[in-house]
Amino acid sequence: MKIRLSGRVFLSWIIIAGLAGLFAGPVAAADTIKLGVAGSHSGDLASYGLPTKRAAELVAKEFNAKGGVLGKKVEILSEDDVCKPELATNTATKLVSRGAHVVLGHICSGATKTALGIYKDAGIVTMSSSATNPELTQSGKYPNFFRTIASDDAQAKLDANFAMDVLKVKKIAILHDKGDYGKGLAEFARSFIEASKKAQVVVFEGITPGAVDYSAVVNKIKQSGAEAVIYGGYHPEASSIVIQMRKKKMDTLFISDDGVKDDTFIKVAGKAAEGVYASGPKDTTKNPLAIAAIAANKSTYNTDPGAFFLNGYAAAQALLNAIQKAKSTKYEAVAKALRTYPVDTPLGKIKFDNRGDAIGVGFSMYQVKNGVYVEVPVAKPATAKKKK
Amino acid sequence: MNAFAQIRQSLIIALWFMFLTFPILAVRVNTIEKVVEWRWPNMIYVGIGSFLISFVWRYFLERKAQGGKQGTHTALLGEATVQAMTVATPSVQATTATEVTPAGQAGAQTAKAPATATGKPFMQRIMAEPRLYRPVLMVLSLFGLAFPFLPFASTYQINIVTNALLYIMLGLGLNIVVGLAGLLHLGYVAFYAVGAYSYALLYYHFGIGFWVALPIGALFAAIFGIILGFPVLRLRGDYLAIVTLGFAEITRLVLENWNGFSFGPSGIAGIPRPGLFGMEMDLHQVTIYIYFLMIALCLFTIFVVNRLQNSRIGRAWVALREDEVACEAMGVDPTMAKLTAFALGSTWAGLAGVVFAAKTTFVNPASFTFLESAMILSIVVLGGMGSIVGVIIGAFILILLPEYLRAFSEYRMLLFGLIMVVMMIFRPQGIIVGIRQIYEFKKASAKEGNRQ
Amino acid sequence: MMEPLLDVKELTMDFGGLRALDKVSLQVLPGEIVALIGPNGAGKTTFFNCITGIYKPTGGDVFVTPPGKKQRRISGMKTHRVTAQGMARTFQNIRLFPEMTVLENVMIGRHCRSRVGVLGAILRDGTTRREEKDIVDTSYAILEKMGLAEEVNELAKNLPYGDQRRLEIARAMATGPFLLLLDEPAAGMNPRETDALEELIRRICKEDNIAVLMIEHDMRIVMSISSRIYVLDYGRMIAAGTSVEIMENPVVIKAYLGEEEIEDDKCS
Amino acid sequence: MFLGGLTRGSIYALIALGYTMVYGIIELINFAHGEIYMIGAFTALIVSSVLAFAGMSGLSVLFLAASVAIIYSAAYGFTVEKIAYKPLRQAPRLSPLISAIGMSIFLQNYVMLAQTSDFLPFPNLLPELTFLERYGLKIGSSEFIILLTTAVSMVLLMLLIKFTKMGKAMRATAQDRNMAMLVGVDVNRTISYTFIIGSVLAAVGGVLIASHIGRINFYIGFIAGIKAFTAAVLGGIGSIPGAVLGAFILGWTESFATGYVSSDYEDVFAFVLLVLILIVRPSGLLGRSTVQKV
Repeated sequence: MKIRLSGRVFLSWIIIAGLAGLFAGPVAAADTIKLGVAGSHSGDLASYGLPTKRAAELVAKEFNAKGGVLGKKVEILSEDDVCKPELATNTATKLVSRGAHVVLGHICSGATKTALGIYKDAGIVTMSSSATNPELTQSGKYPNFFRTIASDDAQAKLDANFAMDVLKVKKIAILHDKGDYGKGLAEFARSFIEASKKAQVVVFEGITPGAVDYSAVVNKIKQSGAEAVIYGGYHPEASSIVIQMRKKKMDTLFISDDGVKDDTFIKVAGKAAEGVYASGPKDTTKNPLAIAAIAANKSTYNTDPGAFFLNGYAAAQALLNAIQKAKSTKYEAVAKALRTYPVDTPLGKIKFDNRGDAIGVGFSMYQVKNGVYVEVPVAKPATAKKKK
Repeated sequence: MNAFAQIRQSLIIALWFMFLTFPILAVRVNTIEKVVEWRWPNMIYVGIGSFLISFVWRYFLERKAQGGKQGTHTALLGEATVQAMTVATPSVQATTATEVTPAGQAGAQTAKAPATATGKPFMQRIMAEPRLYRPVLMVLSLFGLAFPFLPFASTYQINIVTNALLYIMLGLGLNIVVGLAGLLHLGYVAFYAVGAYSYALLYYHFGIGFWVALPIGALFAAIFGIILGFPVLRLRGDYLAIVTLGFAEITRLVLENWNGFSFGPSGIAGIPRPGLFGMEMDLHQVTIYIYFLMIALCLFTIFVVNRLQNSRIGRAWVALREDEVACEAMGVDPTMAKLTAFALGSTWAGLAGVVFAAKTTFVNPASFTFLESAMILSIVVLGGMGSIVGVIIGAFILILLPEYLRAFSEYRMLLFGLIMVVMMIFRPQGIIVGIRQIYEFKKASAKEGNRQ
Repeated sequence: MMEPLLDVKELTMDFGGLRALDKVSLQVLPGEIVALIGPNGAGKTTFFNCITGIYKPTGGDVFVTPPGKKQRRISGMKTHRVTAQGMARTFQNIRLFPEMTVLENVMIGRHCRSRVGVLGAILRDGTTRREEKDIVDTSYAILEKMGLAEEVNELAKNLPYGDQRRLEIARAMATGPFLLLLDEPAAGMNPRETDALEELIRRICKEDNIAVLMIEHDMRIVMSISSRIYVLDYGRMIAAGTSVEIMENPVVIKAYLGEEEIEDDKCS
Repeated sequence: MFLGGLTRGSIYALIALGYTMVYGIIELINFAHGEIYMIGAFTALIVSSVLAFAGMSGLSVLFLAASVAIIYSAAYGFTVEKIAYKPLRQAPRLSPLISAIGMSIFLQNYVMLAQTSDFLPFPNLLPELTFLERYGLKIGSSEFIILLTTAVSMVLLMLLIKFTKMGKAMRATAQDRNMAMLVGVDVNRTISYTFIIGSVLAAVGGVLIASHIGRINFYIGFIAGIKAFTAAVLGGIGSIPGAVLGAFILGWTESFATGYVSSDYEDVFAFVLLVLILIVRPSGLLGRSTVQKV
């Protein structure tokens, strides 16, 4: 009995382990500065991840042209996590194993949270171009995390204040797409509004992406008599909601976020998009670096920059610059450098506060006018005439 | 059917598929830029592909038909598959052996029989020969033990292998429900989630550690399973499938929307990895530690499943799968049997869930979608329903291959879908056929066993 | 007179509007071999399904009296409970567990006579091993009696037809019944196999003193083996008595001559 | 909101019919059915855009797109049956189910990889009915058309099943396949027809809903499929009026629930309804409880 049992255990162990071993493959190694780039490079969120990857490659090229960093060439290690937490661990460990010195990524907050634990243990500075979840910097759980994009709460605050102070609305409906990004934003917006007491939240609802129709929700907004809708989420849902609202001859103002400040939204929603507000990263079209970066992207990849391109570009620059300044790839040194030395990026001159948020990176408000997003001043009342 | 007819038929099929795939594959419209992209090459690929495949398809269909007549399962396709995966062959031998070796429950009577039973694939007959597989096992075992310390075994390597081990556990768990008891369970991931969240929440609220959470998570999952099982298990097979699917979706949606409870889509972060007497370990060490932890858990799972399989209860499950009416008429309480299977399956999902939470240190609903269930199911289907080795191999193929062939990871789900269909049609019993217990009786024992 | 093992009182079964069984009464005494005959579609199998709890009868009562125990009402009881009471059946269209070995098929029969649960199965303690041993022995003994000892490790689906029929009986025997319900055991057998079967049934009845109630079309075996015969037609019990009485009964003759259809029993 | 429910309902009905018919005839949950609907929508999108870029417009586009979509959905339905289900007629229940799930996953990813994973805007092909203007906000023209089409196709289906030879063959096969075969019904052909008809209805649904919502992606089939199945079960799977009834009940439940309770749990309601029905009355509202044959 005893023998037989141990025999079986032994046996099975072997099979597992054996198979395990046979699958393992070799790892590359060379004396370069390894900049890991992790994010969704395939799957349904690839459009959010690839721009950052391209940006990183451009920056690397640029640095290498100038003789690299600390005299070493910059090497890009790019890994795909499809924005899935469970895959993000693999991606992260893979980067660590391949000896990445610093990591640019991840794209989605969920994946980032998963991966950060691993980078933290491995002592690797990580900088995201798009993970906006406040907890990442505010919880203090991740000292190794930096980002070149403002967090959701900042954006939510902007949206909320814009609605209350500029548009002077009293009744606000808040919608979100139940997603990490959208829902987080919506809840911050609600808490700000409720705290400020200047307006009341009459509807707070999550909508189901890809649902048969949103008329129920739209009706609800209508009945609630909300003057403005704040929507946290991405443009596909936003466009269909706006379309349905306009179809129903509702002139409720529509305020949304970065996920909606995307030209696709305007093209899809068409006429309905007119007058829609969306907050997005500060306008950098005047910034020569930005223009240069976009031009480089166009010439190299012959595509539009795409989401978070400039943030990615800035992040890559900041990281490599920090290594140069720190004269080392050691965790403490790099982190310190990031916090002390400002760096010129397409987003302007930025450095990082102790929590890891970039100082000087923020949002401004845009409105669709004749089929394009134009910046609207946040300070004085908006010129947009309220269709009342 | 003569060659000419064959070719004509294949040509027709090829044309049909070109017609079929034309709009989806050959045309792509960009409604934003208002441009149409024509991709004619695809059509050619489809044409040639379907032309060739149709031959293979027919060939195997005929094979199967003949096999059916003889009432014996032709292992040919299986062997082909196995050969194709270099790793599989030795291990196949390995555990078929474990399955042939009687679990010794029948005491003196039972002894290993030369697998002479007709209709057993040639391969498996070899496997029954200790001389043939023992040395291979030796090598493999040493390799497995040494694996994490080998030069090329980077943190990443170990990590993904651990991942595969996790899926082995899930596969074996689901195998109890689907493979043995024959209940199509499409909501398995729900119990996985229960396990993961129990650890996450227990830690978050009460700071409970991994080792305590492990059994608790399993227990919660089991309870959840029983609660779900009671009303549902009276339903017929296909309804059961859809209801479990429904339950899984409900679970996910609740996790997504009930912020107060589960922190919604932003999930719970910073879950500690399993500790070892409070020892400080760096990432690499922890990974190795988890690797061995998983190996241990897998062995435990294999051990338990194997015992159950060859027990009164295991037999009842199989009988239930084979013919529910007859099974009940033979005095087996189907509801009870189903419930046990369901509860046990859930328990393992729970265990795996806790490990998952500890391994990724983060849980959010995104990890528990229907596709996850589908993935686990296809592991079981590919490997062979009711066969432990099969599930192990299935997990390694389906989890590791996409990792290593990154280019092809895009096609992961496509492949899973395909596997389910193809396996069901050509080899429903999976790569490895679960072998039934074999008994041998010396006349003496028979006499003494005889009650007259 | 002695207590009947099986006592069916005015059993009635309706499917929607159709009345499949109409006030059917039947008794089986210890040591008896009783045959239930009747034209196709007369409701014989339905009768079996009703008394074994696969269908829930719409009316009437079914009582069993296990030897040495007192009478129990089993109408409406779940099938597996009925089997546990000591009434085992076979199926007209063979329903073995094809992917299981012959031995395992029989071992399933022992399920309701054994107790070990999940924990036992995992820990495999003394009791479990003893029980398993007992299950294996008993099952093997039964197979020997049935002359299937050679094929213990064969998959059920690979057995020749005749053996499959016998295996079904063996499986039923394994549940330790006092009454065996056989649904057309001789169907599709050649004369030689039929004789062997007849012999077998007699032995079961004598040696293990298990009473037998069987549905059968093969009049030869029915007439020679059964101590009493019931005749069912269109859901009604039209006659009952010894073989001689039945053969002379005009009603029965009419019922049989009255039907030409060769089509299968609808309830199979 | 009532109308919203009605619209949802009619869409679900169009898909649910496919499920119910297939189930009625071969007792199989055709998981891939939702995907057929999705493919219908995609084909319509592609055709209509191509035509639109070619400068065509108006009803002609609608009809061309719709008919092509219908043809293709039918073709896919037919092929799926031949590949994934026909070889498994005699196999144990589990096999065709698993194969069906496989098919569904396969088709989803096939479309995702071949086309795109993000939402595509779907042109509103349905004409604006001016005479509805005076009812103003009461009912939009797309809702109106959807309801109308659904009603018409229901009636047509009923007639087809009741009076045509094929309809009789279907009912016969659903009753008892072997008997049908004995009395000379070409079962394979009948089954193929069933799949084709189901797919056609799904395609119609696809075109309508797509131009109603105005955007589609590869995943719309899955949820819609499950909802439709829920509807079918709700009304009693195998029964055609049942499917329609169930669809409307589901539609109303959803839109009232999202309206009055909260849209946070929009999909949950459907699933809860499904689970409850299956537990309380597995045979559904109009379904006949079948006696299992032994």
